[in-house]
Amino acid sequence: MKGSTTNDRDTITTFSAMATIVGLWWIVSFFYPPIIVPSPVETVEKAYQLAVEGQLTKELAITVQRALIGFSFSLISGSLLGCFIGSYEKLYQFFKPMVTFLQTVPPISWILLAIIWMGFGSGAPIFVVIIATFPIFFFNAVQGVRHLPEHLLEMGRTFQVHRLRMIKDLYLPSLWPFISSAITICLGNSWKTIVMAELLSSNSGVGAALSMARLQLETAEVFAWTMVIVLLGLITEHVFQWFDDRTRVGKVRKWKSGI
Amino acid sequence: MKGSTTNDRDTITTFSAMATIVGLWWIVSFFYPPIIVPSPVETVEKAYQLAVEGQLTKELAITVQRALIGFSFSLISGSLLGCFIGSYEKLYQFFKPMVTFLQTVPPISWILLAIIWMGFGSGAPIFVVIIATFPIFFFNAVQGVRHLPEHLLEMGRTFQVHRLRMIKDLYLPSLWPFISSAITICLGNSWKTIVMAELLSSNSGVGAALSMARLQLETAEVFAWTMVIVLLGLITEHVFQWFDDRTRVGKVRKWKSGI
Amino acid sequence: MEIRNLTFAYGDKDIFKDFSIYIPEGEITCILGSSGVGKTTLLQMIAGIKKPQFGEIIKNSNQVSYIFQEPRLLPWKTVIENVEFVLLDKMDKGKRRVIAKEMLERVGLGDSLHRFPHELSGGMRQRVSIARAFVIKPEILLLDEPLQGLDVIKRQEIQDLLVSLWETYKPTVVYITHDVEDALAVAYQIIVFAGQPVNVLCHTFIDQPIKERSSSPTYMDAFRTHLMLQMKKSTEIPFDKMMQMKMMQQKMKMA
Amino acid sequence: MEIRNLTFAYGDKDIFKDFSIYIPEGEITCILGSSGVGKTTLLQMIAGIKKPQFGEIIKNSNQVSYIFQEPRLLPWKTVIENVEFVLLDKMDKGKRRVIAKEMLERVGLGDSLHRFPHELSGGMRQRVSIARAFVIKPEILLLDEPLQGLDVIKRQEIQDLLVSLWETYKPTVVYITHDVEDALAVAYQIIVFAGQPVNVLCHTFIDQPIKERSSSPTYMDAFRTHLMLQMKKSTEIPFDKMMQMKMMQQKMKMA
Amino acid sequence: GGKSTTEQNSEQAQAQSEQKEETTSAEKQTFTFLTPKGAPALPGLLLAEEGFENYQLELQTWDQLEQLLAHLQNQEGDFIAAPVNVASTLVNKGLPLKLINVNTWGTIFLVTTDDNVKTLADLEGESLYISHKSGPPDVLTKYLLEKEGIQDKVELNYATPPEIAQMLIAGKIKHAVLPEPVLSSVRIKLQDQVKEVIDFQAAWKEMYNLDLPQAGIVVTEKFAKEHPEVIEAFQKAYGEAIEKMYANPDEIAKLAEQYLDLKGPIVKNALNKMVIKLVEAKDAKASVEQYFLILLESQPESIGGQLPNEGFYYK
Ligand SMILES: Nc1ncnc2c1ncn2[C@@H]1O[C@H](COP(=O)(O)OP(=O)(O)OP(=O)(O)O)[C@@H](O)[C@H]1O
Ligand SMILES: Nc1ncnc2c1ncn2[C@@H]1O[C@H](COP(=O)(O)OP(=O)(O)OP(=O)(O)O)[C@@H](O)[C@H]1O
Ligand SMILES: [Mg+2]
Ligand SMILES: [Mg+2]
Repeated sequence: MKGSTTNDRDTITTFSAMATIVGLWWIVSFFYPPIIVPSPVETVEKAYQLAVEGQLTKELAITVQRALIGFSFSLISGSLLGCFIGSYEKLYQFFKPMVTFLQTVPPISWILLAIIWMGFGSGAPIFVVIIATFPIFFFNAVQGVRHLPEHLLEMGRTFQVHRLRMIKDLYLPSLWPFISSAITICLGNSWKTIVMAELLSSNSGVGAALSMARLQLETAEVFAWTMVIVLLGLITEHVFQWFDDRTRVGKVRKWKSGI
Repeated sequence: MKGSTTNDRDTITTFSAMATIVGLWWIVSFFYPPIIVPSPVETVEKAYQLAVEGQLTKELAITVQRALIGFSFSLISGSLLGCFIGSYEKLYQFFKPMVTFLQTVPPISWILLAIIWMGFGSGAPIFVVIIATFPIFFFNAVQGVRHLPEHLLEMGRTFQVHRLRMIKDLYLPSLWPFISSAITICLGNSWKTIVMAELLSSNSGVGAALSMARLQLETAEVFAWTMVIVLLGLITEHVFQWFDDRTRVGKVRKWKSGI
Repeated sequence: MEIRNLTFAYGDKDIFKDFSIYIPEGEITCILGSSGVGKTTLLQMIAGIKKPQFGEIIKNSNQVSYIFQEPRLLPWKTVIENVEFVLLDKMDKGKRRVIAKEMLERVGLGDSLHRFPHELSGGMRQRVSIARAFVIKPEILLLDEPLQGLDVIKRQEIQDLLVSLWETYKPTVVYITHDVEDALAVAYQIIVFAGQPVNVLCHTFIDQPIKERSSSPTYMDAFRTHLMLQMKKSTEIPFDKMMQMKMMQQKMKMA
Repeated sequence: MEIRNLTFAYGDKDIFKDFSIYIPEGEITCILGSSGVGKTTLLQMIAGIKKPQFGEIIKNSNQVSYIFQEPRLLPWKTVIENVEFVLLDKMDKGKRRVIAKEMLERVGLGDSLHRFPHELSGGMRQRVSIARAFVIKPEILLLDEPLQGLDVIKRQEIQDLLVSLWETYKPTVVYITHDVEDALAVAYQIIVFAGQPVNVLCHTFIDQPIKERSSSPTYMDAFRTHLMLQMKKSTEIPFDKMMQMKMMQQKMKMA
Repeated sequence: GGKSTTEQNSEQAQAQSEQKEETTSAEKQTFTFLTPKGAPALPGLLLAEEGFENYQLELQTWDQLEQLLAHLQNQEGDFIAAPVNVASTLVNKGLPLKLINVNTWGTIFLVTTDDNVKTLADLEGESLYISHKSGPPDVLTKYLLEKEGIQDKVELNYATPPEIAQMLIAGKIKHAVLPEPVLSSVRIKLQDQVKEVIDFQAAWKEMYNLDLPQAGIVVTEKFAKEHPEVIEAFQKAYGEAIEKMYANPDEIAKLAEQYLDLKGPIVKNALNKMVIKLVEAKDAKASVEQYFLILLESQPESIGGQLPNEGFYYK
């Protein structure tokens, strides 16, 4: 009953937050020439122009597709491996340095290998997104596994509850806060990383467009692409949050009271 | 009593993990010419040479200092703000889009502003590290606050336990798994980000050296610097893990059994 | 302590509606009532954990000690640290330790001071919770089924401990229990709750001093039978009947 | 069910050492003993949650149902879903719901089917745990203080429910309680634990059928007095004396 | 290895100037020279070393466009070396700059490691790797391919210069368009294996009888107004420095290694391949405009959408 009102209020808050960001940007833009900080209006105009020319949707579609492939792959493999490896201390001790390794090698160093292995298509950017998000899913899943509610697991095992049911009703809800936190972080990370990877290694996508605009000192266009990516980030984050709040664990946030 | 043996075994596992990484690298290096993938031996030789010439320690000191400043700032401000803002749903709704914004804007777009505001010294790389790690601390702290054990807080409040004591003995241990997870992620991230930021915005530090080596196609040197950064990442991660295991919450991992 | 016109509801489920009782200061008041009637809710309102939607609770002190229905121990602290946790910061460290240790010994945990909650049995955890509540000398002592999970002998010991503490500094005790015997052993006043919203089904004063009760079994037997009957009623009386009773009571008061 | 030469220690604290008892199948066995003696540990070993370091537990079935000392409910599931959780996946959905609902009504939670655990009172949570354990028809039923937090009337109802379930399909019941009355009401065999490592302090068989017990109070009184005495002993006997007793028992067995 | 920081460069420059001060004991006015770590920086090294006339020069480097912008915004840099198309873009974006000279000519080459490829026409059906999509190398390559009539028959790929160079050396790719000095490192590694198919400078000369301008030096309008004498002195000294540089490539290679962290052999090799000569803006105008016209035609954004106005060329 009250749901919709609360939701409306949330939307208002979010919009006022975005208004604040735009306001700050506007103020900053007064102090710099457009080639350094274009104003929001110039940026939106440029974005509109890109949209009308069709470039916006074209590059965006490519980038979104790549990011989602990389993100989904990391989500699934990172979480699963994290859960599995995190349950065996020895295995974890063995794999932890490897994942830290993935995380610490600068993307620049991965790009070349990615290009050689996968060419100039979508391979390299997807690969870099995976490298950037996989460790986050992995480590969060490990933390989740380590904080599984042992007393509930014992209960389920004693009652010989079927394995699948255990996973669905016990493991997943317990892991969810950790996975959900990783998703929030990685959604943001994916967009950022894909742009950087495309910028360095690809001929298409938002990153490549951004790189071109940058080389041509089209700062307004750089900002327009950035704005597109930020909006994408905010929207996906919001959609996910909406979904998260609707999960059982999200709804029963009170379960934290540890009963 | 058993402590030291377990520790020894852990060290062995870690070393075997690193051996595996080096082994894989060696195998890969057989399939590619040194300009693309130099062998571990060539890389170590190069690193040794850099060390002898003194460049290694010099650049490394600069980079480590910058990374630590940025990391510590994010750790403190991100965790504190996350805890504070996460406790007020409205505030959180307002600030969430802003932090997501920080997280989604590609670093390239920050660099320009950072250079303008802070010049070519250490300012810009530190700024970028903060931008990259702050949101992770923030969101993990928010998750932590949302999963505080309400029943224990009620207990403490009823007994009118002093505020500082509550923070030390109740809030911190409950938040620790979340903060600790963020630290693990951000330690890795900091090293990677600082290198990228230096590569784009600075004339000193490991990133700048790496960029120079890359432009001159000194792949062995690129790998040597990368190796240095990776080692740094592994070592700091390990040290932190050691510390984490020695905290109360780490020791009493069984508290997860939710008593 | 006075509870006046209290109203409290979870969602649209009224637990208390215009509810008033008087709890004499410095005495032990026992609350009986069927499961889910609202006893814990009342205690939490007295402690300030839950806020009533209407009405007020007039306390002469805010120094509260509480044995919760669950042990609520800090999992990352040892037994003795859990007890020390509630001791004032002003007290110096050594003294804190001595006092905590002494109380733990009195509840029979002298040999488990440095173990963690997950290494304890259920009854031991409950006793840590008891020690924690007793170690401070509060003016209001709230006990939510303090003796659950304890064996007969331990129950007796803890009860004796409670009585001796009460005798030394006379706190206001509100004691929830399911066991009529426990209530009879220590209560000055016994209140039986029933219905939804809560009604006071019966309100009994026992004028016998605590020490003499065990030596006058027949006298106590009268109370026992009475209470058992009330308890039985409490689970059987449907809601509308309850309302009728309330009306009658009020009429009687008027008269 | 036979427990043979069981050895179990937490760290260097021996709980069981070369411990053997026999638990008759299809009967109700009650275990009494002071807090922290090792009752829950034994139950968890029977359930397979803890592994003995030595010795074996010979069970004729692995179909186990357990009322834990804490309710252990899934916080993100409603009352009825918590009960359904343990029902076989093979059972179709509609049937599962009907059965779960019926059992919840029998423990008096018919009006709280769709509430979450954090919306329940302590006693209500305990009853969900009871319903969950009773809803499957296991061959081994392990009860760790199932009646804690329940009022006299509810206690009686749940006890009646237990007896009626037991009479219909005769599971092997191991029932931990602190209340001698509870034990006397339903047990076929009462075992009193004491000491560390655990010793069987007394082993009493009650041959009176359950139904007839309430009508023969004097007969039961004898058991009651005996048990109370044993319980008293259990907390008083120091360890070395315990060992002497064990020796003597063994000698007597030999003879 | 070697030292590479700007701070150090400036420190060293300052240290040098301090030394000078001791000897001449006269207060010398210092100007900064902002340059990428490429061809224009090399003569600058000599000037920083010795000063010019009565002035002292301090060298600062940029390698990302953002750094250049930041410098410009903060009004750091009196003399600024930049690719001519970047200079044009800056002017067209409203930053009042004046081109005082063009000093780097023809740094772009199309190279191959395939013996069968002798001319552009042989590239039919092959894939060609180009650095900087939509930048001058891309535009010029497309322009030539179009002239040859095979623009649809060659597959074009883009990546950053180091990646292309690495893959070329590793034999992963065969044909590439690369600028100097990156190309020199390829030449050194591969020696004879790498052959020039097109020297864009030569091709340009053939087509238009003009040189192919690449980079030059700009100053702000304000600076041009206030310090004409300094500009004049700088032009002269810079031209002489170029001559000294060619006369003594070993010394310049050493300085580059020391202050710019460039590899000596690469610098020497690049010196041979790049045409470095100082042409004052007014004389270079024809070449520059021809170049801009080509860029304008196929990629107007690369010069900021239009030809720079007359005032762009310093007189
Ligand atoms: N995980 C553990 N680690 C170490 N010691 C433990 C652990 N669990 C239980 N103990 C110890 O083992 C002993 C037996 O515990 P157990 O839970 O079996 O007691 P119990 O008989 O069920 O007592 P209660 O009636 O209080 O529930 C206790 O003294 C307890 O301190
Ligand atoms: N957070 C909550 N949300 C909704 N309903 C609640 C909540 N907490 C308790 N209730 C309901 O309020 C009623 C009273 O609960 P309370 O815990 O006060 O009972 P109680 O008298 O202490 O029972 P018990 O003896 O079983 O502990 C119960 O019917 C319970 O279902
Ligand atoms: Mg209660
Ligand atoms: Mg127990």
